[in-house]
Amino acid sequence: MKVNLMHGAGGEVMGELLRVITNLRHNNAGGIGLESLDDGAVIPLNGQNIVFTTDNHVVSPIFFPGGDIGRIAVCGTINDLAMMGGRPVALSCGMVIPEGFDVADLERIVASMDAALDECGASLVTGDTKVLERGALDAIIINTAGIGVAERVVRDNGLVPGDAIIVSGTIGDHGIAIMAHREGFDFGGQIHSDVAPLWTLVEGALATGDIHAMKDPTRGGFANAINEMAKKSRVGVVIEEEALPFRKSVQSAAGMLGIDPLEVANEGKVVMGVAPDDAEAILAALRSHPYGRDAAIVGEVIEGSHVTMRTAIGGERFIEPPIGDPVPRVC
Amino acid sequence: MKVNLMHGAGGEVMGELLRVITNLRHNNAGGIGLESLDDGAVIPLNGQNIVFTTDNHVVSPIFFPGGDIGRIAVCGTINDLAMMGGRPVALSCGMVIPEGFDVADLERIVASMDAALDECGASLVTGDTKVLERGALDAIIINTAGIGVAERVVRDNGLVPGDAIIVSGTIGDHGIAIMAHREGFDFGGQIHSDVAPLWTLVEGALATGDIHAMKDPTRGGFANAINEMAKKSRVGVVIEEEALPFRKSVQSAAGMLGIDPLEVANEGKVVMGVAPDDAEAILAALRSHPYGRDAAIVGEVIEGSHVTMRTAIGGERFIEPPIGDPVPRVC
Amino acid sequence: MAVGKEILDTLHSLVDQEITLMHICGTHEAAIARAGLRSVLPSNLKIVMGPGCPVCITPQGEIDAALDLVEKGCIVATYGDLLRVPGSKGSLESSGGDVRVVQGVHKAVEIARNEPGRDVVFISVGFETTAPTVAAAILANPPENFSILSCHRLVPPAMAWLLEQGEASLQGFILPGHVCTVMGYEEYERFPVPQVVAGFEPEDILLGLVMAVQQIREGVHRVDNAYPRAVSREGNVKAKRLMYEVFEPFDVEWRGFPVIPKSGLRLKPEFAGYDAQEKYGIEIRHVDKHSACICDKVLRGVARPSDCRLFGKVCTPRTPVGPCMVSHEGACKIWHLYESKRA
Amino acid sequence: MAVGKEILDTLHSLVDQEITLMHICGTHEAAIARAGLRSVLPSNLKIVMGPGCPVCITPQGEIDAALDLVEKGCIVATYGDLLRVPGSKGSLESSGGDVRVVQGVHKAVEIARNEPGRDVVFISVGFETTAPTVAAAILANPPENFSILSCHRLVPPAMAWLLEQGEASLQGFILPGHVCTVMGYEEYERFPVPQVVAGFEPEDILLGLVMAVQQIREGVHRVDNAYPRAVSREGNVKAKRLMYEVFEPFDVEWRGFPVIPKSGLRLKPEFAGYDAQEKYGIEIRHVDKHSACICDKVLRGVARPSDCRLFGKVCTPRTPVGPCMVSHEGACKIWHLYESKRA
Amino acid sequence: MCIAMPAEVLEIKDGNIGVVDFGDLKQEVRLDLVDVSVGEFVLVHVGFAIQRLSREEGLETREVFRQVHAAMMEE
Amino acid sequence: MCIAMPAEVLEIKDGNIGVVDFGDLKQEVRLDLVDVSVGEFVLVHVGFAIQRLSREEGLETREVFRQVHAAMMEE
Ligand code: SF4
Ligand code: SF4
Ligand SMILES: [Mg+2]
Ligand SMILES: [Mg+2]
Ligand SMILES: [Mg+2]
Ligand SMILES: [Mg+2]
Ligand SMILES: [Mg+2]
Ligand SMILES: [Mg+2]
Ligand SMILES: [Mg+2]
Ligand SMILES: [Mg+2]
Ligand SMILES: [Mg+2]
Ligand SMILES: [Mg+2]
Repeated sequence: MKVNLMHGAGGEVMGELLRVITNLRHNNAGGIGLESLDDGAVIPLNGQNIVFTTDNHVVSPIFFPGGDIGRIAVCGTINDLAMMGGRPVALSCGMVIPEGFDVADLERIVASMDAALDECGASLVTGDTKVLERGALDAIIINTAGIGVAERVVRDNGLVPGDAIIVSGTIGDHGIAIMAHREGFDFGGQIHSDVAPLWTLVEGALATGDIHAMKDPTRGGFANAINEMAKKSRVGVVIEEEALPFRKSVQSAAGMLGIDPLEVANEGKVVMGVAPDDAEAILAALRSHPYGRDAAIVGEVIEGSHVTMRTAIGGERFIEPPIGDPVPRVC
Repeated sequence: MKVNLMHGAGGEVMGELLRVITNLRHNNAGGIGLESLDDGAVIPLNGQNIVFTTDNHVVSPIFFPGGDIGRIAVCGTINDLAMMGGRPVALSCGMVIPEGFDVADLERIVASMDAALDECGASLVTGDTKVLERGALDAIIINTAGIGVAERVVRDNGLVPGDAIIVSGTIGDHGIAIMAHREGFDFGGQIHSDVAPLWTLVEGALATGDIHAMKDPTRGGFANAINEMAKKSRVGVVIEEEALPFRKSVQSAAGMLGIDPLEVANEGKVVMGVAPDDAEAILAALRSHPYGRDAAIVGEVIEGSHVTMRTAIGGERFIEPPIGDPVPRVC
Repeated sequence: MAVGKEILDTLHSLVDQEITLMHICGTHEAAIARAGLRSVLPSNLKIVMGPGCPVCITPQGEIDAALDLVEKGCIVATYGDLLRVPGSKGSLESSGGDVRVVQGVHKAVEIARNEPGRDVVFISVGFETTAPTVAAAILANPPENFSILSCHRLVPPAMAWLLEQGEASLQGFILPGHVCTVMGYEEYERFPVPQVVAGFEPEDILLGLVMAVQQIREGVHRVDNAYPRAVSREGNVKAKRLMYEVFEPFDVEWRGFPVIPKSGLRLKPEFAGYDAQEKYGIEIRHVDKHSACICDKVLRGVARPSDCRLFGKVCTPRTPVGPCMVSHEGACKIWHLYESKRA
Repeated sequence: MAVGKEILDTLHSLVDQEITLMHICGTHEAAIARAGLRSVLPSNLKIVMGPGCPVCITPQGEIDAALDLVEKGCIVATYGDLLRVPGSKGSLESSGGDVRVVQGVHKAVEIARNEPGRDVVFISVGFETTAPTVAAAILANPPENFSILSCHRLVPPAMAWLLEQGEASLQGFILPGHVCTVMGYEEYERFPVPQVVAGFEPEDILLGLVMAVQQIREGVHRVDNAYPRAVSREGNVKAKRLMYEVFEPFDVEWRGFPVIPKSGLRLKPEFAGYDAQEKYGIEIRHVDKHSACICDKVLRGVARPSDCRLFGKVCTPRTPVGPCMVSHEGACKIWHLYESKRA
Repeated sequence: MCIAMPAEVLEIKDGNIGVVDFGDLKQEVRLDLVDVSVGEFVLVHVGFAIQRLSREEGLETREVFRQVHAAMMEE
Repeated sequence: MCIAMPAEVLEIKDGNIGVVDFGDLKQEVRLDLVDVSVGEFVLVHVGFAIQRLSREEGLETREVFRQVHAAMMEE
């Protein structure tokens, strides 16, 4: 069998590939390991919970409205640490650069990484760089790994019936911004990626109430994240269509592109399941943070399985994890 | 300015690129940071020295006599941790896979990673996978980052005049094996990469005597590693040509290819500077380990600067860090 | 949502018999699925999907022709919809060729203008809504390195064919709102069956259903317009004129159907220079479908996806066998996504 | 190392005057540098490098011709040595074309056989050591899609030219051991200057120096052979015969030199089908050198790299200005690597 | 088939290019198939305006539904 | 120029292909330019044997130096 693009797009298909890649006997260092496929691993060291995570970042274009690959590379890992309840401490950075890449662009990327680090008190402490010959690689790839420390570890599988589902802001901003750019729709700066480091946002929420589960709705979007959380927690989730926060411009663009904004990546959002009694307080905490102003309670955890949506018209339908990256459609 | 292949090949040229990439205010988490360009960073956490390092691995061919990219990806990071005195605890793995890659090959790679982990008691606990479309990427890229714990941190800049320079075995095996394969010289299985995880070897040496500095002679080979160690330590080094251990087959191949085996990568070797009184004991400890059987004392640290070689004929010359990847030559 | 609820209440109060309606528009199917409309309809009112998804009805031979063009080194410009539709040997996405997703035909022309050294072919699929946009582009004198592979289809001939078969027990049709935006609905008045032109908001569709049920209750048939803000009886006259200036109807096969007379659009001889088939000597071959796939029946409204024995087993959204499983609007795909779990 | 030390002692005991010898072989230079030989020689014995590196003496116009072939879409097969040599617009390595490093001409022929749809051109550089291997390959009927860009040079005409200039005060020559392996040394006997054929082990070179110094002390000139295990007076007769069966001498420019009569090798007319210049209409243009680069003087033995005002400043191994800084065996590069710090 | 979205015409350039607003999102569309003025609404499909909508109906879909439903019920 | 390495001929195939040993490293080389038998030594350049070496000299370079040096000194 050959790897195809669907294998990289999240969801069930990706799961098959992950089964191959995670088929290791040495997959856990005494805490939460690779087998959990959570946002990160946990390693108990000397009485502390060390959180450890990694992501490869490839994004086209590398500079886009609202951010660039450098900001994504830092935020992607900061956010995975935060999703586990981890305060980000240190990042590594592995760059693979195609021959011919502009050094001035590299300077911009690095400055952008530094700015993102500045927002959450983490440092990039170790790195590696490879240059590949023209033709072997199209665009820069940045891997970051991160180390954090968690007072209390939060999993993505801790949803409990009755929990309120909260998203920290508008959905689909990053994915639609990128998709539009990539497919030659020139929206200029009208749609901005939401890429942002979420640690201080999450820190505030953690201090406010009981968060049962968290996940960042990146690849595969909200649809994928909520399904993964529900499936791993062995519960059902009901989402209220009318409660979902969208930016109007993103909705317009999604309509034009024929793409469901629930299925595209967010890079500055968290989906959480929280104890119902704490939901309002946590919502207020999120909304008091610049990255959480549009936070909303969008659904509820129920017994059962599947994620369904109560539509505006009163209907009910499934929210499925997407298969493959979305493609613009006209019909 | 554009990035070119020389920027990725180590040495002075790479240094220029690194100045751009490491131009960060947030580059240190309270210990040893990016600014040191050592084999890894050190983060003091709760009274422990956490060692943290990363490497991108791109190798062509991905399967070669003596190993594969999976083994290299694990060993490369294990060894960087070991070079800092760190016991490897946990690894992350970021794979970037080109569309069309054979899943059976992936299985082989993963099994090989597992086997390397097995040799040193570390686990691969977190990962990420991206699939790039055909044409955007030629070959699989594997990034690993690693966390270790060091009782005593060893730097690459601790050489002291009088130190004995030890290499843990024959030089150039990996680089010559790869180079030959890549350039279409068919040596069959006559030359094997030395790729190996060195923690237990290093652990034994650390327990035996006073190691002032360590570095693994990977990219740029022994020539690069010893120059970096000397420069950072502000000392000179004299190498005895006749003491350098080479496999005869590697020497023959290097002769045929017109390539200096001192300038190509090793993936299972360590270069160390040790207190002269401990040199013999450490040498014995290394030689008692399967990966250290050909260890040798190859030189001495002196006051001054530059790395020179006392040649067999009694002459003296510089050993310089190579510029760019070596290329086979016929004249 | 008060209006929607009101219309829905009206609908429930009106349906007092088993009624099956067919829509012939992928966008209707997508809207119905997205709003979960079927879950709130009266239980004796069924909506089935006809041959209204241009991806579903594009025969494999036309995809193969597009792949032939890729192989000849052309830049193939296409709507994203076609990207993953399987031909005999893979899809445009997996072809490894220079395939560009475009928003519309004008963007394909732009590519041809910007890369004069390359041959650019636009895979021109779509019903009457889309064909006029291509006609406008052709009439604007695109560069010589531009051409189209015309795969257009017309709705009324397919409806006529369906009605002649008489297989499906349909009480009426929901007409495709955007096709009618362009074409008006005069030409549908010849069909002796209740029909309503509907838009694409859930409320639009509910209104359309109410109107159709009313005709059935009254025992009449006519074309009602539930989408008056966009559709008039005569449609967009200018668009129709441009379309017929450039294209002419011809007999063509639909995926799942036989050759239907005058149901396709091809370039008129005077535009042969823009005809990729002529230009590159591309032949469209008939390809027999997978023996067990009942897409044809699904598209004709005489079977549901779940009647297919491949459905959800051999044929899934990831390994689609028939076209109905490929398109986002394909009946089988939508059924799989939104309905299979309910079974 | 006892032998080496013994020979070295002999050398020290023999040199009692200022002596400068020239070698004309990049491999000699590399061996001298690698062994740090200059550091152990008597201080009044100097060895300078002449035009013996085929990379250094290949004019920029020939690199440009290779780049033209890349641009025409040919597979360009070359020794690694040429990869980074700058032409007027970049190097083969940075050309982005299909450039393959090969071990020898036979591997380039193999590529042509395996990829019959592609044109394969071998950039055929080298002295008399290398030219016979190419001749053998040509005589073995390579496929039609194979050809060579002949950039070969002959040593004796360059030596003759050097001696005619009389600029450098040289007491003798160390002759290139592997050129003489093929050619023998009979044709060098006409030069009225002490000469010794030497091999490439440090001891070989030391032996050669001893023999040259002996001739100088004796006030005689002849060709001595310090490399008898590989070199005979007549050389490899078969190799010579093949070489002249395929190639014929012609007048050609060397980098740093003017046109030297009969100093190049080109394919004879009967092999024109394998001549890339003929086949692709490639012209070799003369390119003026950087005004301040004194490579020509360095190669002629009248200046040292450190005499160049660009050396180590504008011109470094990373940003080479002249060819002597490009090749591994280029005098300026070797000087930079092994000697600059000593200054 | 045929996704189409209503948009308001903000500007007309070079005769057949319109700058339209889809709702916080401006885009250029082709006007080859319609005769339209600034301030009017159009229905846009594959980058072309395919029909003109009346301004009120473009702005207030909900109200339109109400009216059509009411009218129908009165019959 | 002209890196060349001595090697021992282990086998001869198809007339002009030799399998040679460079010292723990076997390789195929072309024999077009020399007449040579198994067991003899050759000097190899760019994949071609360019000359035959006597077996003793191929094996014992050091001894060769000694002899040449000694002979020279005797003169
Ligand atoms: S489920 Fe698949 S095979 Fe069956 S009718 Fe649908 S598309 Fe055809
Ligand atoms: S240093 Fe550079 S410029 Fe000067 S002679 Fe040497 S190659 Fe030419
Ligand atoms: Mg995550
Ligand atoms: Mg991660
Ligand atoms: Mg992430
Ligand atoms: Mg590294
Ligand atoms: Mg979590
Ligand atoms: Mg290292
Ligand atoms: Mg590292
Ligand atoms: Mg490493
Ligand atoms: Mg990830
Ligand atoms: Mg160290």
